[in-house]
Amino acid sequence: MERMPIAKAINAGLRAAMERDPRVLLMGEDIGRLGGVFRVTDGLQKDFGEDRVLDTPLAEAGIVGTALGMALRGYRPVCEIQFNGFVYPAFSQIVTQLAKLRARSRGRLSVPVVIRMPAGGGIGSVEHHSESPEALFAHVPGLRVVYPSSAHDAYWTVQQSIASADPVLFLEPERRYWEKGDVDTALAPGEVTSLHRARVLRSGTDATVVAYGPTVKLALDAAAEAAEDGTQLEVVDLRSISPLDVDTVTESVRRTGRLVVVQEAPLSHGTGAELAAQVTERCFYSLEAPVKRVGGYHLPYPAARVEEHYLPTVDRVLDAVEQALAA
Amino acid sequence: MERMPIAKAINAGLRAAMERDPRVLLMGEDIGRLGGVFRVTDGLQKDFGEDRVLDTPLAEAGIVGTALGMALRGYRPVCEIQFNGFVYPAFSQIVTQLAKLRARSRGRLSVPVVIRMPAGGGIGSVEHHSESPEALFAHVPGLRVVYPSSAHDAYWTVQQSIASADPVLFLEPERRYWEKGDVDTALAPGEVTSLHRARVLRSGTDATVVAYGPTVKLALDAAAEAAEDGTQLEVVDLRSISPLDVDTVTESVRRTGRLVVVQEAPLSHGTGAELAAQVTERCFYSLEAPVKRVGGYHLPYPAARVEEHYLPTVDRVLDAVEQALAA
Amino acid sequence: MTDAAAGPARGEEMVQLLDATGARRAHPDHDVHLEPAEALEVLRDLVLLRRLDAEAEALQRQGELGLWAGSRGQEAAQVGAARALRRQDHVFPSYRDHGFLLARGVDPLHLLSLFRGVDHGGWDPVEHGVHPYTLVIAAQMLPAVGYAMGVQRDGAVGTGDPARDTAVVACFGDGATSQGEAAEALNWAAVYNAPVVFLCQNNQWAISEPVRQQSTVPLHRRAEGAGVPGVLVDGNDVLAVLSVVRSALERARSGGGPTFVEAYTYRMGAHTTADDPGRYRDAAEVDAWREKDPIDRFRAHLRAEGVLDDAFEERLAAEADAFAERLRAGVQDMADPEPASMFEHAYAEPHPQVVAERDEFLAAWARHEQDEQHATAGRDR
Amino acid sequence: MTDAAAGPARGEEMVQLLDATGARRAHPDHDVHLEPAEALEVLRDLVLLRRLDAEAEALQRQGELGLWAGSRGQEAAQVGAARALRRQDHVFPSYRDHGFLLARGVDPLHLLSLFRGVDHGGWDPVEHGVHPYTLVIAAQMLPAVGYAMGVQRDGAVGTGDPARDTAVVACFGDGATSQGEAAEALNWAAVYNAPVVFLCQNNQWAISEPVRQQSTVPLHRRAEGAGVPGVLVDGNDVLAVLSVVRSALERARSGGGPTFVEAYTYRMGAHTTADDPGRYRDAAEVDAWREKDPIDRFRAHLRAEGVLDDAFEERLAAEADAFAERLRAGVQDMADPEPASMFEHAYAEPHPQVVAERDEFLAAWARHEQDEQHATAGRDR
Ligand SMILES: Cc1ncc(C[n+]2csc(CCOP(=O)(O)OP(=O)(O)O)c2C)c(N)n1
Ligand SMILES: Cc1ncc(C[n+]2csc(CCOP(=O)(O)OP(=O)(O)O)c2C)c(N)n1
Ligand SMILES: [Mg+2]
Ligand SMILES: [Mg+2]
Repeated sequence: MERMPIAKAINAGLRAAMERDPRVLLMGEDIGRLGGVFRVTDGLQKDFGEDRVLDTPLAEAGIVGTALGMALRGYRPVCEIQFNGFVYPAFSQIVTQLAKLRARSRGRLSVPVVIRMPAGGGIGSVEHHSESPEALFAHVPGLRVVYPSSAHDAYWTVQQSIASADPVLFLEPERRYWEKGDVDTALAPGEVTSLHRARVLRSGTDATVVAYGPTVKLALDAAAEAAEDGTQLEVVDLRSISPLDVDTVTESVRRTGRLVVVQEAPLSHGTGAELAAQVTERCFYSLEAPVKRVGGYHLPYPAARVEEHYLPTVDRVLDAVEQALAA
Repeated sequence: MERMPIAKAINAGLRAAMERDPRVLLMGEDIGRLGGVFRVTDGLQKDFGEDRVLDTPLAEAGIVGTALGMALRGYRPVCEIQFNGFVYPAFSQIVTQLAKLRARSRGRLSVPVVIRMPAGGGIGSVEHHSESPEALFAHVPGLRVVYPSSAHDAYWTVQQSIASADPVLFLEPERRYWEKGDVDTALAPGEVTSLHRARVLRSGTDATVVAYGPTVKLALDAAAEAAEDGTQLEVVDLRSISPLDVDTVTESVRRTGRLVVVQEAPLSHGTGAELAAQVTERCFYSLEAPVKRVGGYHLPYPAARVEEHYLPTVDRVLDAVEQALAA
Repeated sequence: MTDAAAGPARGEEMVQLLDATGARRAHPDHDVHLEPAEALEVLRDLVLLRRLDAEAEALQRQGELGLWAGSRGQEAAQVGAARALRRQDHVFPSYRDHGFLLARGVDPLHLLSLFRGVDHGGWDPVEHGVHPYTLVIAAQMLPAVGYAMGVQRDGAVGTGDPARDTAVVACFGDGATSQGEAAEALNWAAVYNAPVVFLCQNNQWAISEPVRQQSTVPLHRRAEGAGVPGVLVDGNDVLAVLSVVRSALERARSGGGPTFVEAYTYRMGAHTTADDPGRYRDAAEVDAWREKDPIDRFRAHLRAEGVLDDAFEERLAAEADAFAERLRAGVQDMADPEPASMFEHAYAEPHPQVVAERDEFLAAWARHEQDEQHATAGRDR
Repeated sequence: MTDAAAGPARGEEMVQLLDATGARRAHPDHDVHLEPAEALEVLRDLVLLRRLDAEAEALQRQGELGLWAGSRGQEAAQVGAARALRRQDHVFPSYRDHGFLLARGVDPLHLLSLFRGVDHGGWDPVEHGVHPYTLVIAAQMLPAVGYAMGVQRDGAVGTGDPARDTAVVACFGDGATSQGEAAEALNWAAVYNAPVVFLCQNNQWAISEPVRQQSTVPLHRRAEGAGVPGVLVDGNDVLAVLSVVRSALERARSGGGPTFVEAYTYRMGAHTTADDPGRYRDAAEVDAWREKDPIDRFRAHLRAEGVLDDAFEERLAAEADAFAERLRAGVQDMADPEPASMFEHAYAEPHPQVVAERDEFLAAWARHEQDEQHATAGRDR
């Protein structure tokens, strides 16, 4: 068991994957000498060389498109998109090529490309650095979308994503990069939670709060606060957005009868909507209240000095819980 | 009242907008001399000249990006994306620029750009010509998304979209391009249904079926078939995906107690999910069954000879209705 | 007559080894000598490719194919380039590059299945070294460069071993050069010195748009701006194309880096069977290009050289007829895919949403079959 | 010493009117004569711009700004180019082009509000003819071309009326030239002959990546590949930049079409205050460029010409101090925006989702205020 921040855990996970498999390559802007703007790839170019850690030209379509080509040649490229707002130049490669090549070739081609990117807000940054694009990828068949919330999960899920034969969008909660957690690096393969399983982080009986990535901490804080008032919230960390582990969530909701989903992304067509639809369908008779969603507002992400009002807060989560309990 | 196919109605709507306002321009690939691959812009370059109907280089980012610049200079460009699968090279311009410029400039800049594209499947086409990307745009704050289903609506909504001060993604149901309908071109402005209102196309008491774009016909056919068995379905045409007219839908569901949403797009994070979440929240106590969704499967759009099995059918709609009624 | 008929811009030197009459021309950097047997094979490739096109067009008219994107007029560009390939090379074609498929031993029925709507191309990309057709303009170019970067990392460049050194070909059209991704691909290839040949078939048209609407600069010059040397070659001269592409591939394999080849040619037919070129181009232009027909030209050359005789022509005609017959029969026999097969290859590892949807689909299917049986049984009674 | 310090590639001619010591150089195509008063104004612009940078950096260190992207070293490129503008011209800046803002009369507090996180830039883009800063690399380039196409349609090109003919400037960095959108923008400008000047400040670095990682070709040559004539100018020579950009703007305004200007300069500071250049570049390189400082050079020139004296320097220093003081005070006084104001400008016309969310937000806010009051009242009792 080692204590380390999430950024460091991803770094360690990348290193482990690179040591295990010489076909694993890293590609991105400023990931080599600089070690990435968040230092997630710190030291890896020094240790693995410029042929395996590529500082690329400033072109995201280029990064993803050439990664795809390398994957066709048997490599396992891990792309870094410097900030989530800069993934869109690569969108055509992701949606029309990466997501479809396996189906297009009827299984003859594999494109095991991982696309890592910091996501979510709360770091007081300028435009385009703080958004949550997971829904855009989760809507696209052929992709997998993973969004860990803790150092331990970050360490393991990045390795599992690299090992996956399918393309994976790997979102990293940027405002939690420096939060430390215990990482059990010594687990045997069979002991690691599988990539797409949700995890119950706290048991409770009164309502289920589902969160993922940066909002998990919020959900846990809300649960702690609610407990002081005698309300027992169950907290589920989704960990994966595509596929969604709806089983774990419904199992919880069947017991609690109430569900609140917390995300940073705008609500419309978001993960909360998908969960609400699926959980309501499966638990129609055990739900005591409609699913409540807490998320970003339907606005372009605002300036940094307002973002605390834009993002979900413990208060908003508790408000939603209260409404669910009142129903 | 004139009878014309949808493609012709859009053509007439574009012509009317261009006649009314010299700042309206059309931009796209093959829209001039050829009149577009679906002939939607047929004859417009001949009548309005190459300065107002631009055959552009083959570059979608270029089309949308320069359209945005022209809008800043006071023009009202209408871009054609030849097929929905080719909008992704323009995604960065749409998501990071077009959607945000008004907010970024605190209302000082307007970018009244319309992006038209054929969408939906069922035309027996090759890859990338048959998808339904509305959810990707509806998730993005700052955009509006419109998807008419009839010639009359197509005629008017394209003009309303052009008149809108906000950027509008205008989806056209490609497999319905040649279906004829009555268009009342003589309405006074006040008589035209507003751009983002849903419309009840058929009244019924047993369940509400919500559809939009190409699935509206399916819903109407299903309702006709159900009526033979004595089931009265209410059919609502959404017409707009962002914003969603949830009021009209909930009003209907309060009466029928049941809701089925029919879309061509994959379900996950789709419009059906959003409607399910919102309607369930608002009508929790009047819903007799969970909202059912019928849509494309979570697969890259399949080859043409299988698409009839991929797309929603009348049978699948009726199955969903049956399940809703059985609950 | 429009500019496309007039040939490349003045001052642009175009590599040519056969003039329009098929007479041999000398060139300071390029030469190619084919043994008679190989020369006749080239003719055969050209003729079969054209026959494929004619047959597919007819099948589309009969409703057997959903669509067809023809290669007529561009045979020399494709056959010449394809002949320069080695076994280990890898091709990233566009949607009109049928000549490459034939040359790489792909059963053309695996191509016609795509245009019939049975699949997205039935060939094995690994076995044949030919990537699936890419329909999103220019989207194959960056993957081609990435593949070439992988080749480099495999140490399969510049070893001097002709069975090992590998090059990649990215095929695309004139219109494709306008896409941002095309520019990125050229730049990446230059920056990483990737073993890739960019083969641009400038067939003068991108659907209804002539090449002057795409660029103010000859296309091969655009590549030079990106750091990739450009060569202009007469795309209707199969020998010139073979020679130019062979040099470019050799350069790539030896570690010399990327080359951009602009094959100046012409799309003789419609963009696809869904297109109506009468709306946007003059018959005179097409007529002018008919004079430069790549097959007639090569045929005249072989006749003049005494390599080709009537007996061979007859055998070839018979072979082409048999080939066409096989295509027709094969397409007509082509079964639709099992509907449930669409669920098979979306993901390598099961995705619960897909699994659930497949189960639901199969259940509905079974219900439906039962209903049918009931209905039939009912009718029987 | 790395290649960036050595200057442009051999054989690349760079327009220079002042050498590194500030001595005047002749150039066959370029010359510029400034009256003493204007020359001193230029110096003032350079000095205030540098002071803005220093002050903002300090404010960031003190936590008053969230981030700062410095322009130190690039003053001549920005001030020289900005001075070539006419009132009616329109600028599409990147995020480091503070010199343009000052020149266009934008209150620098409207810029600092962006880096403080109060807004995304507080100036009026229409009033000042300066588009909001664009942070997505190269994303301002196509809109700039489109704006220029609008200018054409307005008939504001080639009329000969100096108050009417209009040009557009698109600013971007060396790294930006790798983006596909940059290539598209150049091509569109060429195809439509748009009145736009592409001003590339090649400051040698894109965060940690030197320009050789972006391109194998000098940047202005890339533009030529796209059909846009390229000029290389010493970006640390304010007179040369002024002259080259002035010609390019004049060409654009007169209907001559686009030009690409590569201003060869250097980013003396970190990429932003979040960056640590010590991790990737040598102090020696920075030292070498310090020798070419654009302000020292211009100052030396003005001294040599007898235009600048100590008295002016003193007045300028005092003005800069007052300017800095105003910035400091202004930033410290800058209020956070009203939280609910974020709902105001997402859409021009009401969007029900936004309306509902705003109402919910305001209700929660009111509840919250009430709770606070209750709490306070409770405490009072
Ligand atoms: C990104 C994208 N945009 C638009 C299209 C629609 N489209 C299909 S083919 C074509 C023209 C392509 O021209 P060119 O690159 O010259 O190739 P050619 O068809 O002449 O072989 C267009 C616009 C597409 N397939 N992909
Ligand atoms: C599309 C996109 N990708 C990545 C980034 C992150 N990023 C911000 S600045 C920068 C380097 C830009 O270099 P250059 O264009 O030379 O401009 P400079 O900062 O030197 O002025 C990068 C990679 C971004 N802003 N946009
Ligand atoms: Mg072409
Ligand atoms: Mg730079």
